[in-house]
Amino acid sequence: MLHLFVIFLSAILVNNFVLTRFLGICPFLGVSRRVETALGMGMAVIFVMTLASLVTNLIYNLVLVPLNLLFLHIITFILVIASLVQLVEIVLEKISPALYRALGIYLPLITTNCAILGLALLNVIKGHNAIQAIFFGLGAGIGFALALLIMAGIRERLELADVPVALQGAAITLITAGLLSLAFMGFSGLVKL
Amino acid sequence: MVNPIILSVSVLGGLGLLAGSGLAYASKKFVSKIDPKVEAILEALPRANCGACGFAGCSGFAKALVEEKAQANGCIPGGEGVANQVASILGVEVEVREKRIAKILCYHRGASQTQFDYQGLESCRAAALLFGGDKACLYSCLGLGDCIEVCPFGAITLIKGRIEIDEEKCTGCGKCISICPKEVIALVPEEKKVHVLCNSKDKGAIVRKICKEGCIGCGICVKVCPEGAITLKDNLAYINYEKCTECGVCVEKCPTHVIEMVNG
Amino acid sequence: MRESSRLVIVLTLVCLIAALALAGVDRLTKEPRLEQKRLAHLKAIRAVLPPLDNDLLKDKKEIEGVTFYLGKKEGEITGVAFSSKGEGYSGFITIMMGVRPEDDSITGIEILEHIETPGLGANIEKEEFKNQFKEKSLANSKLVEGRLAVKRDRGDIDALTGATISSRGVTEAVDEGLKIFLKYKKQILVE
Amino acid sequence: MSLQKEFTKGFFAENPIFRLLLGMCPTLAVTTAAINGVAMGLATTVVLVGSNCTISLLRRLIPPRVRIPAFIVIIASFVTIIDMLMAGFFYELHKVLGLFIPLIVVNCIILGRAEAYASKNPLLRSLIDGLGMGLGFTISLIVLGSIREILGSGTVFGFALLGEGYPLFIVMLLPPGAFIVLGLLLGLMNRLRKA
Amino acid sequence: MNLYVLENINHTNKEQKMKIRSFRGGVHPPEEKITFSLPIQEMPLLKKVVIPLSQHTGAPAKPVVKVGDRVKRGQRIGEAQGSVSSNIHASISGKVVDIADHPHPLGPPSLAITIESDGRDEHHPSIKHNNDYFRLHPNEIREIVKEAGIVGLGGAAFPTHVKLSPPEDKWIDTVILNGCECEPYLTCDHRLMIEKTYEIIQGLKIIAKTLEVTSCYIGIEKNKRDAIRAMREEIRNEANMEVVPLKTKYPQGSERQLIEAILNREVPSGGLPLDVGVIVQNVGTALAISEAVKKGNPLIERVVTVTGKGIKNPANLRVRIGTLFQDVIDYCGGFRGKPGKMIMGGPLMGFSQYTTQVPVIKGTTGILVLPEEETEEIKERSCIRCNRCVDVCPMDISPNLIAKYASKDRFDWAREYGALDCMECGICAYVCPAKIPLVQLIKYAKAQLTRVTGGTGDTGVTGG
Amino acid sequence: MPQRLVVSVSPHIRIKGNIPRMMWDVVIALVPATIASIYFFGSKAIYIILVTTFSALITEALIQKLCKKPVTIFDGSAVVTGILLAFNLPPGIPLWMAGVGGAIAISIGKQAFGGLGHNIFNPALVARTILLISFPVVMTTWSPPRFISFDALTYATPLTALKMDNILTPLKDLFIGNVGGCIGETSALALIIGALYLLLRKHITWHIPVTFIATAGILCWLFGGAELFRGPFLFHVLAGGLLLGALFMATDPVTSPTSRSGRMIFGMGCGAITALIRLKGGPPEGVSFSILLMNAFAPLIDRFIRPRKSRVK
Ligand SMILES: Cc1cc2nc3c(=O)[nH]c(=O)nc-3n(C[C@H](O)[C@H](O)[C@H](O)COP(=O)(O)O)c2cc1C
Ligand SMILES: Cc1cc2nc3c(=O)[nH]c(=O)nc-3n(C[C@H](O)[C@H](O)[C@H](O)COP(=O)(O)O)c2cc1C
Ligand SMILES: Cc1cc2nc3c(=O)[nH]c(=O)nc-3n(C[C@H](O)[C@H](O)[C@H](O)COP(=O)(O)O)c2cc1C
Ligand SMILES: Cc1cc2nc3c(=O)[nH]c(=O)nc-3n(C[C@H](O)[C@H](O)[C@H](O)CO)c2cc1C
Ligand code: SF4
Ligand code: SF4
Ligand code: SF4
Ligand code: SF4
Ligand code: FES
Repeated sequence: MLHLFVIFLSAILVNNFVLTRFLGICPFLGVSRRVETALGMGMAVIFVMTLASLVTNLIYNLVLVPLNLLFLHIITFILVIASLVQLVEIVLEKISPALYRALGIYLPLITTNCAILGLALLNVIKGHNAIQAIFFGLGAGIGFALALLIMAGIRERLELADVPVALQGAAITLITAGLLSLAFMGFSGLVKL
Repeated sequence: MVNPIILSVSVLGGLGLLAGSGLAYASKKFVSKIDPKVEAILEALPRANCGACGFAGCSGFAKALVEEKAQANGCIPGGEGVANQVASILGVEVEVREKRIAKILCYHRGASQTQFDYQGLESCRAAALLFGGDKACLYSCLGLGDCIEVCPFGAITLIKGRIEIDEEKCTGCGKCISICPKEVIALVPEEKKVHVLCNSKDKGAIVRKICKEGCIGCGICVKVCPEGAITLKDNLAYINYEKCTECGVCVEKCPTHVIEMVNG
Repeated sequence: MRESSRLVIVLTLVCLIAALALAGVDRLTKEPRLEQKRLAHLKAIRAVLPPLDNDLLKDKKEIEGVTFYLGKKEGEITGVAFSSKGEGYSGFITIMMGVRPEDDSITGIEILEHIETPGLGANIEKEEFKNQFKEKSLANSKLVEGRLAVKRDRGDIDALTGATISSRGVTEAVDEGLKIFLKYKKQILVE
Repeated sequence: MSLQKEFTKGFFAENPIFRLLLGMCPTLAVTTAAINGVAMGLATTVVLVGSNCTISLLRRLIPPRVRIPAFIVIIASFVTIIDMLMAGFFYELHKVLGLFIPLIVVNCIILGRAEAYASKNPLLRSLIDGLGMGLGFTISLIVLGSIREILGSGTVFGFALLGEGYPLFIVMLLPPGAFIVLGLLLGLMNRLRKA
Repeated sequence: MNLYVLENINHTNKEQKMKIRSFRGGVHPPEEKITFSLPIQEMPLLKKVVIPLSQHTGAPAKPVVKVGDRVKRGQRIGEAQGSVSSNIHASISGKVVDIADHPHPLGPPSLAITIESDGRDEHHPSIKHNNDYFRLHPNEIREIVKEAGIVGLGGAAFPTHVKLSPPEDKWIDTVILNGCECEPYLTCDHRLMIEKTYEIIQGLKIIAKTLEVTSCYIGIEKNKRDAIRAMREEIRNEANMEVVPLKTKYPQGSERQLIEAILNREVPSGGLPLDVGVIVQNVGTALAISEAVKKGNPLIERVVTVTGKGIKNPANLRVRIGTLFQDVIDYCGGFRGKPGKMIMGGPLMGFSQYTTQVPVIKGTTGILVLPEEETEEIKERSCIRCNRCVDVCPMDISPNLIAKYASKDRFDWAREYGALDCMECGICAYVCPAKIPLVQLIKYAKAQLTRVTGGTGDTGVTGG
Repeated sequence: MPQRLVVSVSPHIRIKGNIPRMMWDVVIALVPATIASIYFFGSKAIYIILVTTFSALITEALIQKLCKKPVTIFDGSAVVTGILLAFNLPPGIPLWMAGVGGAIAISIGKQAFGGLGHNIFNPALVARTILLISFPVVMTTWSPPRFISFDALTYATPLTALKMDNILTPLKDLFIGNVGGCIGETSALALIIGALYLLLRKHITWHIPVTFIATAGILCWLFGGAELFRGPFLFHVLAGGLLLGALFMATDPVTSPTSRSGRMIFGMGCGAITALIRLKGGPPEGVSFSILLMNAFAPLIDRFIRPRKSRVK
């Protein structure tokens, strides 16, 4: 149990996907302009990451490993993730149109993003079992959402700031991300993996 | 152990089969729902779903484009090519007509005396809320440059305290006109050279008191214009650009030299 | 319907071709990849053992999940290499260590895996740091409560400045390793 | 556009990192040293060229609706191949770049170029486009990697540049340094472009 | 000044026993009430008055006289147009010499009627005492108030007859007389409450009768001890009236804050006092109503506090509407030193003027002249988010953010943060250490917002 | 026209205070701690303070010139940043490093975001943290204060002593400041005197300091001991940079939330993270990191906790 908690906490704070592992930087930069969007995207990411972490882990351990087809893992993961996201989209639209409107629109963004494929691959590298994969995915998703939300809050404020012209836009966003990641370094050594 | 080649081929083939049929099914099911315009734009977009446009994926961006909430050049990976394609799909066809440019109809952009010391925001729109601005002439340019900020083409500049519009850079988009609180900017045909550079609808006597360069509504230009192109309304002369032949008589005769001949 | 079936066929075909290509490349590179992995591992083992002339891949023993590699010179066991773990700053530090059976002293250590901070804890990879463990044994070291310890904890291992925790981690791994070795020494050494 | 321009556009005008802000993850993650930048850049270039060519060849055969899945499969195959080759022949580098080799699959540059360019252009142009973009990417990685390596480790491509005793800015090797240096570089590029 | 402070101290003990009520936010700027002990003086008759046709909230009045006409004091010269508007009356007898644009204290020059005095000051025959006034039907009172051109004298000049005619579906249960006079410098209401106590209470009774309400409050800041005493004395036999001493704090006199302090009711955002069953009237307005109903006098004069360090002899003056500021200032001995700013109203909400040729209008509570040294432009700096403006804002909005969004032309965001709720009381800008012109930015945002809803231009905000 | 008058929008009177005055007040409030630092660490403390301050001022002037903005180095804010940065540096730091710190604080921490009032993170702490992870050895090597009979070259701060060696420093020394640590953080007494002045001048409110210190102290008391409720409460309050951070750095108005309740959340967050890092984390001290982290949250706190009437979609 403790180990699961460590995996979870580590993925949020210590080894935050965006800020220390550099995964999913593109959507992090792209979708952090408004807090509302960041919130929607964050929720969608948490959901899909948890699900994808589990599913890819199962496929890896129950299909690829027994069949000795490890070299197909990249291609399988990406296809599985893409189909999964599509499936979630369709199912969500059917069972909860409200939720679909709130989160569904962010789903396509998630398909091709480092964070989610990275998650699947890290599960392999770390040799997680299915339960660990769930906690890892959940933690990674929450960590991503957290970083996204903080960044969106800051960027809304930065719109009012007199940022030097040359630094406006992506440049100041990256510098801010740097300082954010600096602050997150305070969590280094908090839990050990 | 089965031959790994056969195995991998069958696994991946199976996956492809599955995904393909799933997509085929989905495309049948959902095809009618999408706005054809969105669909067309989506076709043009890279569909990398990278989020660089700030929207939720390519389809979000496409929707926003159709709803005119986004700019055609918003897709970063797509670059210029995609931007052009998108623009043509959206059908923002530019009407071809004679080019018009913006002109500030105030000779010295505030030749009028000022009547008080204004303290506050450096913004024409804010300053105009206080007695209409610090100029004695109620129709004068205030010179605080809201138009400079709003011009997307950087065509307006402040030169020696006077607002100037660069005719080369101005595209006639009209943004400055809608922002100017004093309504002192107008669009004029680019090739026309003669303009009345005053906006004052005050009576001549008042204008004489407060501004050395204002139109006093004396009507001399109306009389001398051989084409009958000038009319007087609200104590101010107006040129009918269709009739004006740029002969320059009015420019010569105007007692306050408020009619200007560009490059002349 | 034609359209739909075309979708399916094309995608299946693409997948098939991809699978073929991948399987081919996999087969081609399988050997080199395994070889590399082995080599990397062997390099570390060689580094911690005294010069040897036997085939390490053959002379190894697995006892309770730990693999012991026996380094031999002219048939004589001159060193035993195995890996051990200690807790560092950000996570576990895995080391490969070699022990001389004669006096149970260390012939060398290598850092296999760690996620310590670059420039700080990561300096445990530096030779100066690793070399200080050579010739150390539980018998000839200053033990604190029966364990190897860094100077700060009144032991005699020099810690890296600013990275006491990582140094403690390596020290812990070495200490554990020495104890494991002693525990299984008999089993390891019997042929 | 001339072929030559097609080739060089990725270097500056449409540089994937500094202008298009694509593929940020590997850019930030692997550039602790210049050599990593070279390796990552070249690996990406190979995938880019390979997938661009394949897709350009197949562009008439693939129906629009399965374009994306088909492209992904193609790209993923190339990436897997590169991954296996590197593991087999450049073990050390492969270990350093680690996770980020497989992640080339989702690097937006690749799918972006495939969709925006290769699926609409003939083979030669697609090849040149891929090569140019890939090299632009590589150059940027090398620049970033060199800066971080010099300041953080005092070396470039492993050669000691600054003398012993020169203080090293370890932050440069850490995540904050990556973000900040890239941000400042972007600012510099913006300024240069204006000037 | 000293005397005044002493009086304050003497009463502190008794004060503690009274429950002092107030509202959240607000500040207590230096009071500077240098004219508090000066009795109201009558301004002598002048040669000329200029009476603007727009002196009130709502549509300007329509002139009903022509140039050359002879008019008598109290004669109607402008007729209300539309439902929210007010009649205008001649304030002296004489000849109409001009009907033209004239400088106006609140904006660009606007239409005004200039009357030259004939020196006789004859009143118009329509002005008649009504000894039976207590038998009047509410509707008759409303008609009289409307006819007399009475508007709120607290500053906003909202036509009073409109306020006295609440819509059928609104239930009014309380009238509050506003005797706060919270602005620094101003003392006209203070003097009125002492000198015209009886008439003010008469006016209050008339209002109460008109609206058929039973509970009346008179809110007075506790720094006006003598006024509280006088009012208490006057109403000692009235069961349904109460004098409520209030904390001396700006903007205690603003009606929302007054209602919150006295009744603990909150007027909803965008709502009116009548939404919570209350009508607030200034004490001067009550006096004017009493004058109109009892004596038939239309609103042709008001009390103006002429004050500030830039005035030779500060005074509380009863002034005819239309008197030029120049004449008032001359009567008070002219400027002392070089004037920097001349303000109509108090220093926190008043309007600075550029010319002494503007006339006193119905909403002129004071003429404040600040010497040059008090009007030096202060350097503006960046907002450091110290939050003082938010802490003092009685409307609980975020002036700093509204101002920031306004300065970036993001007006819809300015609205989100409450721009339209701002009553422009000015204390946010007063306390701001960065000297940001918060009120100007907010006013600007409001102006742009109303323009935007009018359908012009975009708001400069993009989606995404 | 007889007179030329000034016309502006109301209000026509303003309070006397202004931003430079506020900043210089903070400088005054830092004087007791400065004196304490010189008393305990000698002239080295003066040099460090001077170097960081001048480097901050010069950087500010240079960047403002470069960006063609008005140069505002006399508004005191860069001086505050400089002094507070110096307070966060160990006495043994090489002066060039302190200078680099000052430059980083102003360039990356402040001017990159647009200068005074626009920065998201506390500039002094940005610099201190970058220095900390860049030069960890130097930044965690402590020389002892002058009045301690201790002959070792390196000396632990109370917190490292507790964390690494399990030694509890006497409270009296902590309160007076006769302990190792950054030059400005050691004397609780001097810091409290300065903070009282700021409170009196209404430049700070009690909300952040009280919630910050209380949360950190209580959590350390709860979990900092061998068993629950056995942690050394006062020790944790007085040790390390908690007082300096809570009184002077978390209260920086620019980087903290604006509403009162927002500030209390901010303070509690800082306190909780500080305690977490102190008790469980890697770095021995968590105040800088906790303030930086909460700085990042400040915009969100402000967005969701607003004065009543401002509502955001
Ligand atoms: C961001 C950061 C990273 C750190 N990384 C390590 C590390 O990898 N290994 C380590 O032993 N200490 C690391 N530390 C330092 C520890 O927090 C602690 O201060 C140090 O181990 C104490 O050792 P000392 O007594 O030798 O200075 C790090 C500190 C920070 C702030
Ligand atoms: C459009 C409008 C309609 C109003 N209608 C009424 C009304 O029906 N009854 C009323 O008592 N007050 C009414 N008021 C007046 C306000 O309650 C208030 O007295 C006036 O705006 C001046 O308030 P102030 O001096 O506090 O600014 C109205 C005001 C406005 C702007
Ligand atoms: C900030 C502010 C301060 C005000 N101060 C006073 C005041 O001191 N006395 C007063 O009678 N009205 C004051 N008012 C006007 C009142 O809100 C309200 O409009 C008035 O009392 C209504 O009465 P009236 O219509 O008779 O003028 C103030 C309004 C505002 C917005
Ligand atoms: C109460 C108060 C505390 C301050 N604390 C800091 C601080 O911790 N760090 C800093 O760089 N500046 C501080 N400043 C100065 C100023 O706010 C700072 O330079 C801005 O963050 C720069 O925009 C403080 C100012 C005040 C009024
Ligand atoms: S916006 Fe109008 S008034 Fe202002 S400077 Fe431009 S032209 Fe003049
Ligand atoms: S805003 Fe448009 S019309 Fe005005 S000057 Fe600029 S380009 Fe011309
Ligand atoms: S925002 Fe408006 S209501 Fe609030 S204090 Fe400022 S002026 Fe007054
Ligand atoms: S009072 Fe001034 S400096 Fe303070 S928050 Fe408000 S606007 Fe900003
Ligand atoms: S490279 Fe785009 S999300 Fe990682």
